[in-house]
Amino acid sequence: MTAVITLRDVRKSYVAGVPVLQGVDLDVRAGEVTALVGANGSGKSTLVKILSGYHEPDPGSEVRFGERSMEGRIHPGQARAAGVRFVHQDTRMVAGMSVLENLLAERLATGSLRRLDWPAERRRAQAFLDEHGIGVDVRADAGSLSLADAAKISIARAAGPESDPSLRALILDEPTAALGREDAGSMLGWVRDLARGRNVGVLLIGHRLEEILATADRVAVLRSGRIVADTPVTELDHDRLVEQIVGRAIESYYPDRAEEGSAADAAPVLVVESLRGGAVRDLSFTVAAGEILGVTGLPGSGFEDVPYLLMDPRLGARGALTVAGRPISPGATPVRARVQAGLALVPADRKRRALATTVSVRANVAIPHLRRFRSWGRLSARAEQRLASGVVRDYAVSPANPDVTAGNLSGGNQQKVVIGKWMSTRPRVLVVHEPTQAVDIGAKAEIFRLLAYAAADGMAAVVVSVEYEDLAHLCDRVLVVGDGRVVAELAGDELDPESLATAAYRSGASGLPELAHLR
Amino acid sequence: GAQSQADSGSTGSVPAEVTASVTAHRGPVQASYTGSAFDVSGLRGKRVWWVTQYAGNPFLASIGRNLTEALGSVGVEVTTCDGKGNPVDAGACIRQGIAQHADAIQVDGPEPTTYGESLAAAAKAGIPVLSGAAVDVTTTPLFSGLAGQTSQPFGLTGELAADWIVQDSGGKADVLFLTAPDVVGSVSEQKAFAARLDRTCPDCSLSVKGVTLANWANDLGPTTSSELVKNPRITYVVPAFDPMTQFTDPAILQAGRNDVKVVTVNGNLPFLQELRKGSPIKAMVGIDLDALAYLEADQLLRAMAGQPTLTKVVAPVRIFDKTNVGDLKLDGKAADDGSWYAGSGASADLFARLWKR
Amino acid sequence: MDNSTPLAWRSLGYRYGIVAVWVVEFAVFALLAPDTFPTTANLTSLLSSQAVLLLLALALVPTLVTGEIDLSIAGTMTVTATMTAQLNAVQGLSIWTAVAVGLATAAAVGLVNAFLAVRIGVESIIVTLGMGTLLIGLSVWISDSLTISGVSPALGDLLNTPVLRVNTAFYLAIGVGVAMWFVYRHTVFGRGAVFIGKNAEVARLSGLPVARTKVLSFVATALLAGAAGIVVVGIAGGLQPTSLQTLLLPAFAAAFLGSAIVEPGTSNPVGTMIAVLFLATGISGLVLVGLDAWIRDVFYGAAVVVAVTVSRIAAMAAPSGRA
Amino acid sequence: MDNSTPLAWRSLGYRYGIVAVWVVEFAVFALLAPDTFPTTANLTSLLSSQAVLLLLALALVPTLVTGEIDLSIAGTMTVTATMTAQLNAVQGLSIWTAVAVGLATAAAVGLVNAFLAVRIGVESIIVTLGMGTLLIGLSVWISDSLTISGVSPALGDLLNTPVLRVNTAFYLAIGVGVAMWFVYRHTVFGRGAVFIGKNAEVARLSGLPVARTKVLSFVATALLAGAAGIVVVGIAGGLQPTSLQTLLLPAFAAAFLGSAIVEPGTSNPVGTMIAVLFLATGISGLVLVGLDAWIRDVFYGAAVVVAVTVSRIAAMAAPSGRA
Ligand SMILES: Nc1ncnc2c1ncn2[C@@H]1O[C@H](COP(=O)(O)OP(=O)(O)OP(=O)(O)O)[C@@H](O)[C@H]1O
Ligand SMILES: Nc1ncnc2c1ncn2[C@@H]1O[C@H](COP(=O)(O)OP(=O)(O)OP(=O)(O)O)[C@@H](O)[C@H]1O
Ligand SMILES: [Mg+2]
Ligand SMILES: [Mg+2]
Repeated sequence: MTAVITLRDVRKSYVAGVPVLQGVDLDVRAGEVTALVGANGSGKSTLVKILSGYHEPDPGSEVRFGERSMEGRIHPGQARAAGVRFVHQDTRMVAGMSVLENLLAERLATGSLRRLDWPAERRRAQAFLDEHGIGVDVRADAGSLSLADAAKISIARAAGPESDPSLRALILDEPTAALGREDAGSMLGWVRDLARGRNVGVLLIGHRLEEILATADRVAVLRSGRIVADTPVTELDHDRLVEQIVGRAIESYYPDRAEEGSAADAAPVLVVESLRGGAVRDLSFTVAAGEILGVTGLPGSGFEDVPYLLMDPRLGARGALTVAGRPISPGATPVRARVQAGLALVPADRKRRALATTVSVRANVAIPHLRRFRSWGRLSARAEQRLASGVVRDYAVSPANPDVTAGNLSGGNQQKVVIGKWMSTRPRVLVVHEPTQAVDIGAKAEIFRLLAYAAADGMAAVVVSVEYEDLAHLCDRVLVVGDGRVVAELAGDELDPESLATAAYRSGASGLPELAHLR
Repeated sequence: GAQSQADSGSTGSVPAEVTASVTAHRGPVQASYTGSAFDVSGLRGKRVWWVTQYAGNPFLASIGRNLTEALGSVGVEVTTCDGKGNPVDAGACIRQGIAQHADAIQVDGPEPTTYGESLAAAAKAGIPVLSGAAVDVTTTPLFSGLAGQTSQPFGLTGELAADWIVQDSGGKADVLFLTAPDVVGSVSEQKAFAARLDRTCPDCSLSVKGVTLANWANDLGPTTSSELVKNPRITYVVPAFDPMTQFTDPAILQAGRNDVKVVTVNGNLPFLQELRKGSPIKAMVGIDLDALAYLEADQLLRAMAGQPTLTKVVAPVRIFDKTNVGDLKLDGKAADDGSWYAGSGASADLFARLWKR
Repeated sequence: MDNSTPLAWRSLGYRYGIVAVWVVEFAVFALLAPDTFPTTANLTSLLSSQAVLLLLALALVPTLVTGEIDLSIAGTMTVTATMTAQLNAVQGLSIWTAVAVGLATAAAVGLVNAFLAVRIGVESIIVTLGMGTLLIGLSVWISDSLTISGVSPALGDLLNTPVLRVNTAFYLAIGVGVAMWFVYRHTVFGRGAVFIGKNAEVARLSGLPVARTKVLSFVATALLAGAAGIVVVGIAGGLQPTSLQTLLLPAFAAAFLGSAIVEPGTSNPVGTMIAVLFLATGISGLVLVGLDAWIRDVFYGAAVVVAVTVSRIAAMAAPSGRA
Repeated sequence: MDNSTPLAWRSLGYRYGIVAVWVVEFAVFALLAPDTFPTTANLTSLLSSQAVLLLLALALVPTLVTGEIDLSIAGTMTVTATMTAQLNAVQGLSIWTAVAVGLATAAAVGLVNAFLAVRIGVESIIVTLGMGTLLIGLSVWISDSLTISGVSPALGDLLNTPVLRVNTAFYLAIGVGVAMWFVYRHTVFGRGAVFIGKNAEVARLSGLPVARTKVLSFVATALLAGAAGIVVVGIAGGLQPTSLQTLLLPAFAAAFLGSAIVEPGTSNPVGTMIAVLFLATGISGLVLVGLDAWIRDVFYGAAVVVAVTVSRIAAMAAPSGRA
């Protein structure tokens, strides 16, 4: 099989003396799916951004698209001309522009003065989305899309229409991070067929190993800047792959929780009564101290709105909330009062809602703590430094320097910072939305362990996620939301991934996910 | 204020005094001065701080050049400081002058009231401050703290503009006068214009519009054309200062009015050139900037020599129109040496005789 | 929110609401000054006087669209005008050569701005602020601190010729605006520029030529500002270099007001042209009603504040509104 | 990345490089005008005349820090100055009452700006641009289009009293700047404000009082601009209301230049004060060297462009620089 992309001794260091890539050799062959896995910060996205011409590789690196070999910084045009297309890690569609224009982005790249025949483009684009079963109006504001739809559209956009013969290679950096298992499954299945059917070389990056194992033909493992293994999927199983990635075996990903019973009859710290807003029609539940409650459902069922309805008064939710005994009016009480009451939210949309990317990790971590000081009291830089270093250490953020600009961290490390930031406030109730998205297998286990630890310490947690596997293992109870209401509550022995999946699907009227309304 | 159109039907008449005044002021100026001779030998090497309201203003710039020349002739050196159009920088300039122990400070443009406090400081330091080209000194008493003042005769220029129009129109003109309400001189000019018109021309009508300095570029055009539309009988437009014509003249064309005559004041070179070319500018009341500068110099020297200053002296003015603009030598040099008024170098000679070296 | 209704049709209200306000404004003045305001004479002369501000406000659009800002337009306008006037009236070059040199100067300024803002990465609002002041200084130097007059009438004749009683300069400005509307609404380059303005990062990852587009935009802005300067020289036949700085704020007022309408949230040519004429209508009306000069500033300021606020409130109320 | 050394020690170069440039500037003028420029008299008078610009430039910091911008400062300054002067000199109120009313007016302006920009959500650059013009108009109305004179000397005496040959107004301005430095560097409010300026949404979801902070910032900006206005009245003794507009751009030049130093990328008080004095030094020097006026504009503009560009290049070279 011919290699559509050939990498030889590719090196990159953003800062002199701190190599990120230390000589990567990799082939992406036509007609097969090559997976690239590795711990957070191992350099996957960096590699992608070198291929897309966003970053320049260090001299001596060799990159070939088919036969053509690239010199120095790759011009985006060259990549496009060579038929190499990208889906970058957490790049949303651009809000304020129509989906249509977001779809046309690649075309806009030509920058010519050619006329755009809007009505025609619209028809073509609409047909294209329908072709991929994405139920979105192309004239809708892209800012109104759910992360899931956005992800699907960006993959479809990169692949282009069936008719497009120029496509040679497709590079996907954690394309399914925001998708539910089933959406992810179907999307990756489609990617796989695409590789075979159109003889395209696919480079797939991700942290969900079962997806990788199900989709890829070969799995290359990136560790400390080198490819340490490049194995046909047939010779791999989950545990061996994990070992290759983290360099050691992880005996269990999930902490063994204390007896559920004990938590359940503890006093409730979070009481939600008939919460209404967004796609949520009527939701009531309580979470006891030390309890971990899971909330899941199908995209559009409203479950992914729950975290924000709990925290953000702007969404004007109705109903009643009580956090650690303090009554909170969902649509009115300011965020700061909720934080003071002990409520903390880790949003899924990192760049927009969770992390200020232009400032240091330290500043990000310090923010929720500022309120601890008398509002005009002098800040103690030392205390702040101690706090930040603590988080960086406990969550194994790399590089382990609180003064790094947050935006320079890898996706997963950014996620760790966000979780650490909130955990360090020792909240009474922690609401997390997709806590382990983009987080590598080792860190994932670590985050779960810390959640469990905090719970054992009396914190109540609400984990909103589509990761049935994780929910089943981590939570005491899981609520399955359908059409804005609780349709099932599973706990104890009946709580396992399969029954969660079935419950979720029974709830969804049709298999076709609708739009999530609040993003 | 506008006045009644009561007997607008009757044909106007031109009072003799008007004709006389116009003819008198069309002719060349006689360089004359009431000040007595005095000794300036002791002033050689003294330093004068010249604070200009805004260095970008060609009118003031010309005064600056002439002042430097005038004082240079007796060995007094001039330092220029730009007030950048605001009282803060002007104040800073005066302070710097005081700090540098200047022997006198000349402030051209700003009204004395807008730097009253600095005057106190100067007084403490014993440095005389003189005002120029700000308020009409023929009607305004010397502001307390000032050692002297000079200016162009704002009132007179207004009256002469009125006279020319009355005569040109045979005592029957509808006039639009454009002022800059935030430049007090333009208001004095307009008041005098109105009064004169009132007295000499019962059949004339006057409407006044003000456009603040900062809005000239944006509003003078629309304001002019709108007024012309509002009152189509207007055939004379009088911008208080000739730089305004840069914006009014195009507007007059755009209003499709080539019957409108522009009469304005100052006599900056480019607008006299316009006048000669026969643009909408039909008459110009010119101010002898060379003389004005020498008057300032004279006051400064007197102040520095401990002589009493003359507080009502103003620059000579002259009416230019097609009858006499042809005789002028329209170039930069002539613009600065008074050739158009009392003759090239007239002021220099006049004061050379008064300043005993 | 309802995604099934298209961008273009939703929200007509707040996209074109200002036009309604404009009509009201017009009606009010027509009532207050019935036999002067709503006359052809008044309106045609009104339009004829707007060419310069139209061009200057339109000049802001290309940079604003790409998320940059150019505060040096007044300076660029001044230096172009001064160059042209000086070369023709004083140095005696043919007016067309002078115009060409003037525009070349403008383009050069645009390139310098672009180099500093795009290549070096200095914030454009800062670098262009400095550049503006610098250019005024240079203009005064070029003109030798004198007012320039005696520019060849050929230019004036070209720009002042009335067509349907409105001068050609106005049609020129409108023509430019319409061309820009087409570019920014219907061409690849234009939509690309808007895309870059919304999110340069994603645009760059999508392979859009961000740097190139921004450079072109700075040059376009400078050229349009230069064109405005040349229209000034042509219409006035002369120039006092320091007299044009005060056009900076009115131009921004119009451009900002324009960015709140037609395509709210994005600076756009049609909105900008409407804004210029809306404000000019007010000025002219106030003169005819015969109010004090100070009311003009109050109107100008209030118009911007109110119009933008209203369109904002409407936008929030509209189905697509997002906090 | 050299993670061991804290950011603070790295990058001293581009954070305080301007100070070096300042020293050079000083040396040059000391050479060109040895017996006038480097004299106590000159320097003290230089400082004494900077109070207004210092306050006006510092006024910009609070809004710039929170990611907003206030173009109405010149208007606020004017309306406050006019109010105070008119009430005291014309209406005969005691000067201190007049000052109080003036500042109250400023605060009110700030609240209106905040309401429109924060609650309604109009872009602050637009709403304040309009507000500025509106306020100038109002000021002219208040002053009845006349130049106000005869303000009680009590105010002037207070502000002009020399201490170590520099007037109290200067110390006042510096005092304000230092207080602001403490607030933005060492208090919760200040740090919160800075974070809000970097990413308001994250700040909001982290429980920072975003709206309240921004409102306070707008009011602070307005009050400082008002204070500048009162200093003008005090040190001038009279006022011509339309004459203060030309201070808008210099104030922004200083504030922007300041945001490129000391704490690059964030508007900050210390940098702003340094910038004001740096620029003032140049102007003063040029006057003494006796060069043409236009050179001042060129210097002013070039200083901003060069200083910011240099500090930007240095920032990129510095280890913490980002792609
Ligand atoms: N712009 C940048 N400047 C400096 N360092 C950077 C920059 N971008 C990434 N890095 C560093 O390079 C290393 C690799 O980052 P990269 O994003 O490639 O990791 P990754 O493999 O994609 O991790 P993840 O799985 O979490 O996305 C990280 O240590 C990160 O901190
Ligand atoms: N940026 C866009 N994204 C999606 N659809 C668009 C876009 N621009 C135009 N369209 C669609 O294409 C059609 C033709 O575009 P066009 O701009 O001519 O419409 P329009 O009504 O003229 O819009 P406008 O009045 O704002 O110029 C419109 O009906 C609109 O729905
Ligand atoms: Mg990554
Ligand atoms: Mg259209």
